[in-house]
Amino acid sequence: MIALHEASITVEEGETVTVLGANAAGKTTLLNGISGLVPLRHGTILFNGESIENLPAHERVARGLIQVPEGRLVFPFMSVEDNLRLGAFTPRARVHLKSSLERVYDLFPRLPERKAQLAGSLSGGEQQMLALGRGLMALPRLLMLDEPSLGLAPLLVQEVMDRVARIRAEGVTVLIVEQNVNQTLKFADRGYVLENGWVALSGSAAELGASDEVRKAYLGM
Amino acid sequence: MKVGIRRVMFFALIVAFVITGGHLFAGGAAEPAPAEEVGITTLRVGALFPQTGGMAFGGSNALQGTQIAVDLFNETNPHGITVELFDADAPDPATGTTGVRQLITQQNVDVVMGTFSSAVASATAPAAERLNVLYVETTAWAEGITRNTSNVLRTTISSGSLGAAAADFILTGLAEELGVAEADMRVALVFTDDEFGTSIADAAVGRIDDSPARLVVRESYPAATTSDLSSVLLRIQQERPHAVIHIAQVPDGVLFWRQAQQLGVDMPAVVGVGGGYGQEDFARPLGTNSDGIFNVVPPTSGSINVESLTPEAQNLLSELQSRVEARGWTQGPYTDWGFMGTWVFLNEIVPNAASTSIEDMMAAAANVNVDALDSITGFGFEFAGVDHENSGQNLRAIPVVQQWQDQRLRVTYPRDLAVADFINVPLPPWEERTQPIRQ
Amino acid sequence: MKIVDSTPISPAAARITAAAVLVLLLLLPLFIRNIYWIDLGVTVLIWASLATAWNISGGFAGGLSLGHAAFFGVGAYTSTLLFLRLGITPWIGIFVGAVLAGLLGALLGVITFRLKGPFFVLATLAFGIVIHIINVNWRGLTRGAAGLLLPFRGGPQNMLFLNLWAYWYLALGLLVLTVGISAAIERSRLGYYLVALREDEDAARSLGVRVVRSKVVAAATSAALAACVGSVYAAFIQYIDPDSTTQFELSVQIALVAIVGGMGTTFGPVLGAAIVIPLGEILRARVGGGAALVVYGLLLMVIVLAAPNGAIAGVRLLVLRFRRLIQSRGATDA
Amino acid sequence: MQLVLQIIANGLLIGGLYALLAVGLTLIFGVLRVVNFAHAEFMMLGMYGAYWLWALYGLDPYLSVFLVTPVIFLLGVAVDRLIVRRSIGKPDVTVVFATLGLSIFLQNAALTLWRADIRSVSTFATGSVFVVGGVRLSVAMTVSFAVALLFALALWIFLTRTMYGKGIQAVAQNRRAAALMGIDVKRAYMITYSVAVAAAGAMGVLVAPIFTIFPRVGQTQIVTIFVIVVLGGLGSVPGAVIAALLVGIIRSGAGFLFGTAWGELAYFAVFLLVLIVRPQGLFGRRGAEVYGG
Amino acid sequence: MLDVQNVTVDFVGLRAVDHASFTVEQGQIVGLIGPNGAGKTTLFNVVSGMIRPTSGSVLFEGKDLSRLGPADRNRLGIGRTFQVVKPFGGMTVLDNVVVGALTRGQSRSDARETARATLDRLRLGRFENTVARSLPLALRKRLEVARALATGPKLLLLDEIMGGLNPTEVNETLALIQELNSEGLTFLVIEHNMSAIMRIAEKVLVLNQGALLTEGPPAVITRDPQVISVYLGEPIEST
Repeated sequence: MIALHEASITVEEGETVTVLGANAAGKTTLLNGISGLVPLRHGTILFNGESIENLPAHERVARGLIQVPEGRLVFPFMSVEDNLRLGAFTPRARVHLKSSLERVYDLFPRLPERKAQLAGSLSGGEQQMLALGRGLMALPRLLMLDEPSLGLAPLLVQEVMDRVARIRAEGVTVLIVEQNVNQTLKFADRGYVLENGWVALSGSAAELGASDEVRKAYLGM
Repeated sequence: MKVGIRRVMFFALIVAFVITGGHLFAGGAAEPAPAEEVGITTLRVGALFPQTGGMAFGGSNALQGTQIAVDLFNETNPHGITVELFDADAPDPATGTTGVRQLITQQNVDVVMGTFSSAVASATAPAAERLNVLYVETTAWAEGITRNTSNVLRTTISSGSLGAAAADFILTGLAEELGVAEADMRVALVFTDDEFGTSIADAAVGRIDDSPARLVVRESYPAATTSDLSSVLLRIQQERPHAVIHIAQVPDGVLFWRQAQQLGVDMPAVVGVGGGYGQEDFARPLGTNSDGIFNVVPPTSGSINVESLTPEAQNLLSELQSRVEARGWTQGPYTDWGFMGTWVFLNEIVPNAASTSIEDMMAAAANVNVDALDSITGFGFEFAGVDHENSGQNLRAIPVVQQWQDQRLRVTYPRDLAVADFINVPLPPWEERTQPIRQ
Repeated sequence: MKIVDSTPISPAAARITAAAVLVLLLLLPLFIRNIYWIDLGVTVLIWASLATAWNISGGFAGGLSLGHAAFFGVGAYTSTLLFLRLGITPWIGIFVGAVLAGLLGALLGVITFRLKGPFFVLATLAFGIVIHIINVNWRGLTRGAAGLLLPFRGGPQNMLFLNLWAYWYLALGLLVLTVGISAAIERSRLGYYLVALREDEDAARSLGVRVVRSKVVAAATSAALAACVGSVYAAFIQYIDPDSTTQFELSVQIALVAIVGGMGTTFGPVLGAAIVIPLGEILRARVGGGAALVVYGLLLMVIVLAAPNGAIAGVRLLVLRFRRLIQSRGATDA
Repeated sequence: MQLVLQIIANGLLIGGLYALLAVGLTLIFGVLRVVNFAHAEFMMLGMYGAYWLWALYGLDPYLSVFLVTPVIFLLGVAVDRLIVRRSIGKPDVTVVFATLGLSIFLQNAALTLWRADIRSVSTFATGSVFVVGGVRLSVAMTVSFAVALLFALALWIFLTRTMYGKGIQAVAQNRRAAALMGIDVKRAYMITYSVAVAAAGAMGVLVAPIFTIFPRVGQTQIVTIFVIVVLGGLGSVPGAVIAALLVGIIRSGAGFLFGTAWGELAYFAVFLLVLIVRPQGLFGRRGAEVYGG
Repeated sequence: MLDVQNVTVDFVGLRAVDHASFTVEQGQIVGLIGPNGAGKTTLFNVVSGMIRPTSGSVLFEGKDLSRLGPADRNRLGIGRTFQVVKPFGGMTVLDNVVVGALTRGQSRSDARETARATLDRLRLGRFENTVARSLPLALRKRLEVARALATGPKLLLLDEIMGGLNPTEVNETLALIQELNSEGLTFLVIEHNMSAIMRIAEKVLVLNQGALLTEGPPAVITRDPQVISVYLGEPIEST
């Protein structure tokens, strides 16, 4: 479904794939490269068989390639609901705006309580929920999550991970970058280990979790 | 190695200092060689006018007048004197100063003529003074140019006399026409805060303060950045002056009138002083509403009754006009003043001067006596002596009062120079006017 | 992720180059006879000093001032008025002007130190305009638009010379002073603090950098030096008026010169003056005032968009290339 | 009392003119984080557009506004592509001086092309006046005033009620996140910039019959507009409108009380004071002043 | 050493810190935890002087700090890092650290020496001439620590320096903190990584909605039902 040559990665429909790696290994750059926020020096990205590496970011979004960025990046001076509506900005998503909104409110029951509140006044955890919800509003064919648990209290980390697992269970294809390796490997299907922009290792989640190399380098054991 | 380089550099610096120090002392001041000959056979004239920048249009007109005067002088040449003309650009004081130095030290000119811009002249006339060279000002009006220097002959009017003339006119001719006693006159003064506006305003204020009349509004504003004069107009509306002196450029002049009409501010008489009020661009948008607005300026060939000039002066004027036309230029007031000032200087002063030194030139200037009717501009020439506070000023450069009548400026005062009678005194109130201010 | 290394040009090389240029400038009078070139040269030196002064607060501290003409004007007017009214020689007046402008700069520093980016720019712009309005309207003091004429009295003891070369040396001395101070600041504790504050104020504070003090010292120094240049300018032109001293356009040009040369570096502003002033002069002479400014505007856009580090960055690059070339030669020789 | 009302009316009318410029300037800052120093130059171009169409074809400015505005819009598109877009996100020096350079360029291009001659335009409205309760209102100024307020209102509705408007707000609040919503950020920049300068151009056409036209006419306005947008809070559209009306009244009142020159000084002093005490402006969001680039 | 007394911070319409009082003793490593938005970073800003509290006071080594700004507090010995890193982007890594050393009154050459030593210690030595902006995030975080260390602090406030680090990197960081602590440096550490905090902290402060919920040794805190319900979600097993 997706390919990034040199750091070649494939995600099949319905899968949950995680990318591990030390800091500066290039994980965020990888996601931004796929989203079109940073230009690729070379290489190709195939999305549903279509080569998209020359498309601008917004057209990749229109094709259902959605990223929930690191640091959440909600629109602070807009209401929660407006944030969600903007998630469905593309015409493809806009026609389903109403049902998407219901689905998101259903998945994150704290959001409807605060729909008129400015997003900037939400706590970090709520903002992360909002960012996830906003991502879902776009009807992703591939949902890329960049460090969804970063900077969150343990309680919230569990909640977020729980929601990610539910999103996955609904059949959304997920590509997740997360330092919380233990938790991520619990629900991912497969994983890649990135080192200096190269794929150093890949395999099923179970294989990676059992790999001594991975345990030593990333699990602190 | 490092130490070596440092030592070499240090040594080089010392050497450089010594050499240049010696050069400086040996060189001394660059005094121009004094003219030894008695009587002048060739005269090198530097012409310093703004030819680029915002003042290029008027500056070029003045320069063209000077050029034509020099050409004409060389062609007729009754005194066996050849004049060579060198010109330099003076868009601002700093560049003008460079220009003066260059003209004097590189082109070795004997006299510098200029300058159209008062700000530039304020810097360039003293620069010439420092190099001991005569400066003939044909077109800039600032009071300080003659007051602060000893090397300036000004053939044209000074701003002080403009302001004084405006006030005099209001206190005498206008008061009489309005039927108001001088002591009861209420005058408003509105002016731009530039050199032009302030120097004229100062003179007007001085004159009004010396009279029994009252100055009821005194407001200045920046000409370049004003987009709203309504507060000034409301002040005028409140104080109900008999006459308003407005010293303006074109944009603010037009704005003033448009807003006066909009606010319904009635003014019995408005007297502009030079600048914007004297230009067609001012009167055109006002249409018939300009009828009756006064303007105080030095007269030009365009505003006086040419028929009354002597035949020689009339010939001179047609010569000027045909040459302007032949070269595809346009004749404006500054062409006249530039031309006539140069012409009088070359014909009446240069032949009678023993040398090109400031003293000899000034001495020759003291004997000049040109009647108004002998001049294409309608004012004569007689220069204030060295003891006068405005030494070198043309005392006969006296402004006239013009009035807009049918989109034309006509001299209406003093009465003996007038080509037309007053109209619209007092100006009709806005309620009685039918035409909005437009073209 | 590209990791960028910065290889500095050695200070020794820079010092030697500067000294060589200085020797050249000192000897220049031996070769030039045309007054026009001397005038232009003095003008370039004056602008170089002015841009260097601006650069201390604008470049090092990152406060893009569009109000520096105010300080230049304060310097020009102070020394001139002291001379005209009290007969005090500009040699003393220049220091009085510097102190006054320094205080004014410090005041501006105190009230604007919190502002960033466009807000700082607009505040300095407004400050410059306020000074200009006062200059134009306080006619009792400044004579407004009529301007002030420095009568030629006394000569050298009053900073008034007949020989233009004297102004050359005066301006050169001033340039050595401003560049010297600028270089000293750049290499000093304060220089580090200013750059740190420019890059991130909160972080700098948390490391013990005193914001107000550093910024105010920089602003005051910058203003005082600009005022010194103003005094020298007044002595050189011997006539000052609001348009030629405190106008907004002047403030823009001061910044422009520094930016074209390379702001935030010691020699950038000097290089900028050597480029911009003659260029402006050529353009004005060749294509006329309006068209010259058209090119000027274009130049400004192109420089800040394509080479925001200014001409000095290009020079740096050349030097580094050249050195690499020499090194590789040396390597093959060996 | 009559006088006070007249002063307020004058201030409001002139404030309305400022508002049309200020709204655009503040919008450009809010979305692009660029202070458009060249903003008033587009007004100047609009004025010349009105002049030439009137002088050459006798077209009334109230008609030519429909021709000139789209042209200025296209010019805005070009300027955005060539200059503004390239300066976004760059250091302060680029952001500030790129448009300052543009301003110098446009002003002097106009000077070179059309000379410093002062021109003026007339319409049926020139010089016509309504009188409402003894207060005199210029028809031309009232028209521009109404257009300015309608424009500001329309813009406000667009920004807060439509999806695309919210998209532009999203760009203003976070460029990266907006791109991830599928918003074409570059297009949003282009539209914002072009609409804003087109509004300035339209204002130029509308005030052509009121003011005289010359190359530096933009300069007579720009600093006032800066004062307004900072006062209103850079980036805040309603703030800009309110501040414009306020500044209009302050100027007209201070001018009457202290004289034009010192009144001018007074309001610059107020401006400095606001910057120092409340840099986010009267209606701006706190923290905006430290966004910088 | 650090004595926070009854500090309250009000933002517009929001009480960020609510009458918080606690102390940090010389030589301690104290953890500061709490849900997002509990006011931890605000409290750091109060201690380091970036913001003034609405009421309450902060004492450092018995000295009331309320009249001092961040620079002066740093000069007294309070160093800090920022949750959102703030490197001097255009400066080299070395110069970043030199700034820290200079404010301690060292000469420029001494400051460079100090800076080099500090960089080596944090294994940033090979990035000396790198422009700080181009460093990856984890190294920028380390640079922040280096910079703060170069000012020779007595108390170091660390704000989520382990966020985004993988477990191995976390281990390295913990080792460094312990090493510095053994040399006498006192720490106040904001961290969400509870297992990390538990391994180094002597005492943990729990902040919730601006108020101090409880404090105590990590082993106790992690079993505190209140802490579990607002923050942890489930007890943390010590490893």
